Amino acid sequence: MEWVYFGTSIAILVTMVLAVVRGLIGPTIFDRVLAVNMFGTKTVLFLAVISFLSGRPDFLDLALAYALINFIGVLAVLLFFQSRGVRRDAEAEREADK
Amino acid sequence: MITIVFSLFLLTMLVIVAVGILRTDNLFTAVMLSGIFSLIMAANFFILDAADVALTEAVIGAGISTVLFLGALALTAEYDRSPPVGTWVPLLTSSALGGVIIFATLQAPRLGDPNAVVHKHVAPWYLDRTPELIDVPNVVTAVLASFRGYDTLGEVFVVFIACIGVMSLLGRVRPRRDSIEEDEFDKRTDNLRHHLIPRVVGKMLVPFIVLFGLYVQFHGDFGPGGGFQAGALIAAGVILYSLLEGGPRGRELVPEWFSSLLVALGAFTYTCVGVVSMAMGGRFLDYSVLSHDPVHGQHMGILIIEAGVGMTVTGVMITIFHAFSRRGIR
Amino acid sequence: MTLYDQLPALVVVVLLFTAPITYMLRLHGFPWFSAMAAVVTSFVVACSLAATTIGGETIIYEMGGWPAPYGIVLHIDALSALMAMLITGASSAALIFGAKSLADEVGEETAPAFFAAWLLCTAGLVGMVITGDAFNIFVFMEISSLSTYVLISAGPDRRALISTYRYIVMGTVGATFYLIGVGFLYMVTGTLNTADLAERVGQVEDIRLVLVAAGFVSVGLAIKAAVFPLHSWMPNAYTFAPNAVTVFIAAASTKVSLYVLMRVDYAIFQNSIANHDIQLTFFLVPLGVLALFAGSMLAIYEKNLKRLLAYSSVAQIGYIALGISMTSVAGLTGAIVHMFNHGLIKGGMFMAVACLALRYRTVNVANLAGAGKAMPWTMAAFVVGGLGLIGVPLTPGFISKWYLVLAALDEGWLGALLVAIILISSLLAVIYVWKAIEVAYFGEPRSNAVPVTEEAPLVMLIPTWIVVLAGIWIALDTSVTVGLASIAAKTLLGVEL
Amino acid sequence: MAVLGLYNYFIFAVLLMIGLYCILARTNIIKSLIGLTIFQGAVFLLYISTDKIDGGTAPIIQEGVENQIFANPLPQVLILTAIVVGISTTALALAVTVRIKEAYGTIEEDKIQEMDREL
Repeated sequence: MEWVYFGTSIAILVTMVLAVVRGLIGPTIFDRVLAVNMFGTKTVLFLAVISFLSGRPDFLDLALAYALINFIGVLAVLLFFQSRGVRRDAEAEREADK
Repeated sequence: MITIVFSLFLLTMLVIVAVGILRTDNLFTAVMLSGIFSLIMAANFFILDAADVALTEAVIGAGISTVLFLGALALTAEYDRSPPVGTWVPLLTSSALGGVIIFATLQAPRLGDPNAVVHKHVAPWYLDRTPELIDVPNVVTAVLASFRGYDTLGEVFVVFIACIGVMSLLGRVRPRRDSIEEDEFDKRTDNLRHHLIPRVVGKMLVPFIVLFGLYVQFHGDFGPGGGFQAGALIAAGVILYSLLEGGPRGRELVPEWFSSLLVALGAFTYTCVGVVSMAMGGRFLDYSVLSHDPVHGQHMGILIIEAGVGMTVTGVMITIFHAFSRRGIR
Repeated sequence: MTLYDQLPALVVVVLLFTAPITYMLRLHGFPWFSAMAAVVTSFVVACSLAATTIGGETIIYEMGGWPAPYGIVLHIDALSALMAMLITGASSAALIFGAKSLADEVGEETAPAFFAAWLLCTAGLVGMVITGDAFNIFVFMEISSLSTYVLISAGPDRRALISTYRYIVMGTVGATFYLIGVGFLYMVTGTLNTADLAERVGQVEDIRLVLVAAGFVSVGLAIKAAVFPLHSWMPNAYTFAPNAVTVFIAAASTKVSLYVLMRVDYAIFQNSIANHDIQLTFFLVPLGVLALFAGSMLAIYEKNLKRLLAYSSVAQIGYIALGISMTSVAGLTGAIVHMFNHGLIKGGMFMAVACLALRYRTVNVANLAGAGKAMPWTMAAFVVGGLGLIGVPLTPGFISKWYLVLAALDEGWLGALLVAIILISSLLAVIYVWKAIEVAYFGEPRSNAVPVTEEAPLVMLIPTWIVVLAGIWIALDTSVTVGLASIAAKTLLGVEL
Repeated sequence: MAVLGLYNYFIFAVLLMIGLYCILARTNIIKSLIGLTIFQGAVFLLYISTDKIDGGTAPIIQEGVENQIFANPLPQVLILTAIVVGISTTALALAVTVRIKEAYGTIEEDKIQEMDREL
């Protein structure tokens, strides 16, 4: 059974690398946001698999915490962009008024 | 062996991400990447058998810290416009530093070496004696709350002072914002009320996050967790509510006087436990004297001080978040 | 357990206990009062600890009842008691002195936060000197530095903010360096208790990690202590902080880092690393000498009186570093006495400057013309302090320099050179002190300057003079300071008492 | 294998270098602060690397399981403290940054230095 977990975790690690690559090269901000989100999800999975691999499935609640935090992070980013978008619109309007 | 393979993967990623942070001039990207940095770090802590630290790093490093950085970015600037300064001195300093460390650690014990000195001296004592002296399964909690409870007291005061500092720096609202237009502008931008899906899903999650926080608080003796992680999680629940419904509503849910009272009260509770144990004839923070049975006394002491820690951290994180969000948008 | 047994913990606990109360109770005038009461109580406790330890006794207090090295212990000997006295004394004097000026600068609304930060700053510094645990030093170092940032950022000028930011970055780097050093030490010894560390470091076979650990700890603490090339955060932080805060941190804060440097280097590394004294000499003597000259020169060319005194502190820290580097009883005694005496001198001088700032609304040297006539008592205090900086006989500065010179004379030709350097830098001190005095007494007031005719209020003048007179008393009766210092020096060097 | 066992320390050194370089070379305040968090994060890695023991597991005692090897709890406790200290410093520094932006209109240190020189 162990090698299944091991293989799975390696596969997850590879997807983590892919997420990092996307986060690094961008090019748009949305790529990066999605990369962070995906990376968070993969970390949750990785933790879950590792806790089975190490024989201590009681650590699953850690993964739960990660999932919750990840969600909040993404919402914070959304809010940031919303306010930035409105701010830019307002600035454009102000420019146009002048 | 497995640990080493995973470590190789994660640590290499860590360095790549760090270089990415260094190279980008978009501060938003840097903050996003530092979120990834924290997550990798946390996963790495987890495979190094540090479950409590992994939980803390994820909640504080990837969660709270990202939110704070974003809050600060919204109030300052989005791009790093540093000129290409002469990079010789920093480059030399940091390479010298790295060189010295690599030179020094060539003789260090390898990862996981059971004969390393760190595993021989103090640590076995903690592992052997905790069941008998304190009787909680989580040795990290035992060391944190009792054997090195004085450190933890200091740590509570560190977050306390950070909260005080942020409040005295950002507490007073900037006087410049008097136009109704700007208020209107704030109302449109500081919440996600118009986005149905995040709003519904998010609001459903809030009670669960708080509940989970309470679980982490009181389960800290048995599994990974404790006051710090719980405090940060509960605060994260409140922060989520404020993100969805906007700052003013968030401050209605947890008023500012309440959160700052929580901060002081938590630190006060912790110190009081110490003072009471002094009054009852023990040393400062000696919980054994709190009850007739020393082990029972330890349990009681740990429960109370962890509650104090949880209160302070919850209060601090909420207060700091509100201080940033209330500062408004230029 | 009697109250007497609990004294070692109480010196910190009183402060920690009062801080949240100060922050919670928002009554008019209460924050200052409760802070003052707590700090003075702590000072009294520190004095009684000093009285206990002056015979060479060491008090060990086990926090939480857990024995070392498993729990954290407080380790109080003559040196830590002396430092605790200096810190709490400086803190109480600055608080009482600053009652009026702080009310002006801080304001009612932020007062609870400010005074809670003040209490925690004192608690952090005291905690650092009395603890016997290497990691606990880090925790209390962070308490004191975070609260110092808060105190400095309360300054009225916007430059206070950028100075705070620079201090945060430097301070955090310094603290992290210290943490790395402790981490390496932990890797090779498996313990964090300083006494246990000292013993176990000697048994380490491969010395490389220990050496690097010593380097990290020393550099980190040198940043915190503003030892010469790493001092850049300090002058502006002192200049733009509220005046009473400057009095406190100038008197106490950098000294504590020097104390830890001394403690760690002597207690842990000196007995275990071969030739450690030579390494220490090579590390600190050049820095000390450079600090003497650079600090004095910068002070001579400085126009802002507060920054002038800050640069002078850089130079004076050079003296202390020289004393530490000599690894002899006389040198260490000189260094410890100078820490204490310089704290008194600088505290008194910054108090006088705060009085001037209250009336003149500026601390530019050129604008202080006529201060000698308008504010005779304040300027007299400043002059006495200045004489102390120079090291004129009958002032506290003379005592410590005397011991430093004595120590240097034991060191052969290098020592003779050091004596010459000490003398030259004292002459430089004459120049920068004279610069201020000349303007104040003989300068013609500028035509556009605000005429000042009033002396500083008594609530400020009396604490200033108490500090100045305490300095004179310590110069005349050296039994307490030199007595404690020489016991401390002997303990550090492991010499029989 | 011996070198791989030291890999953690090398990464620690590299991260420390990157962090310090970021602090010293960038004049943008927020960028420097991110550098500071990397710098501190590196130290967390150093400490946690010392707690690992071969065949060990997290130091939480399970009922009914005998002869388990546990990782060293002490570095974990220390780093829990250090993480909280780190976020406190960061929060305070960010608050100062916001005030700097309001007072100076920029968060580039070199520009701020110029503005102060003009006074």
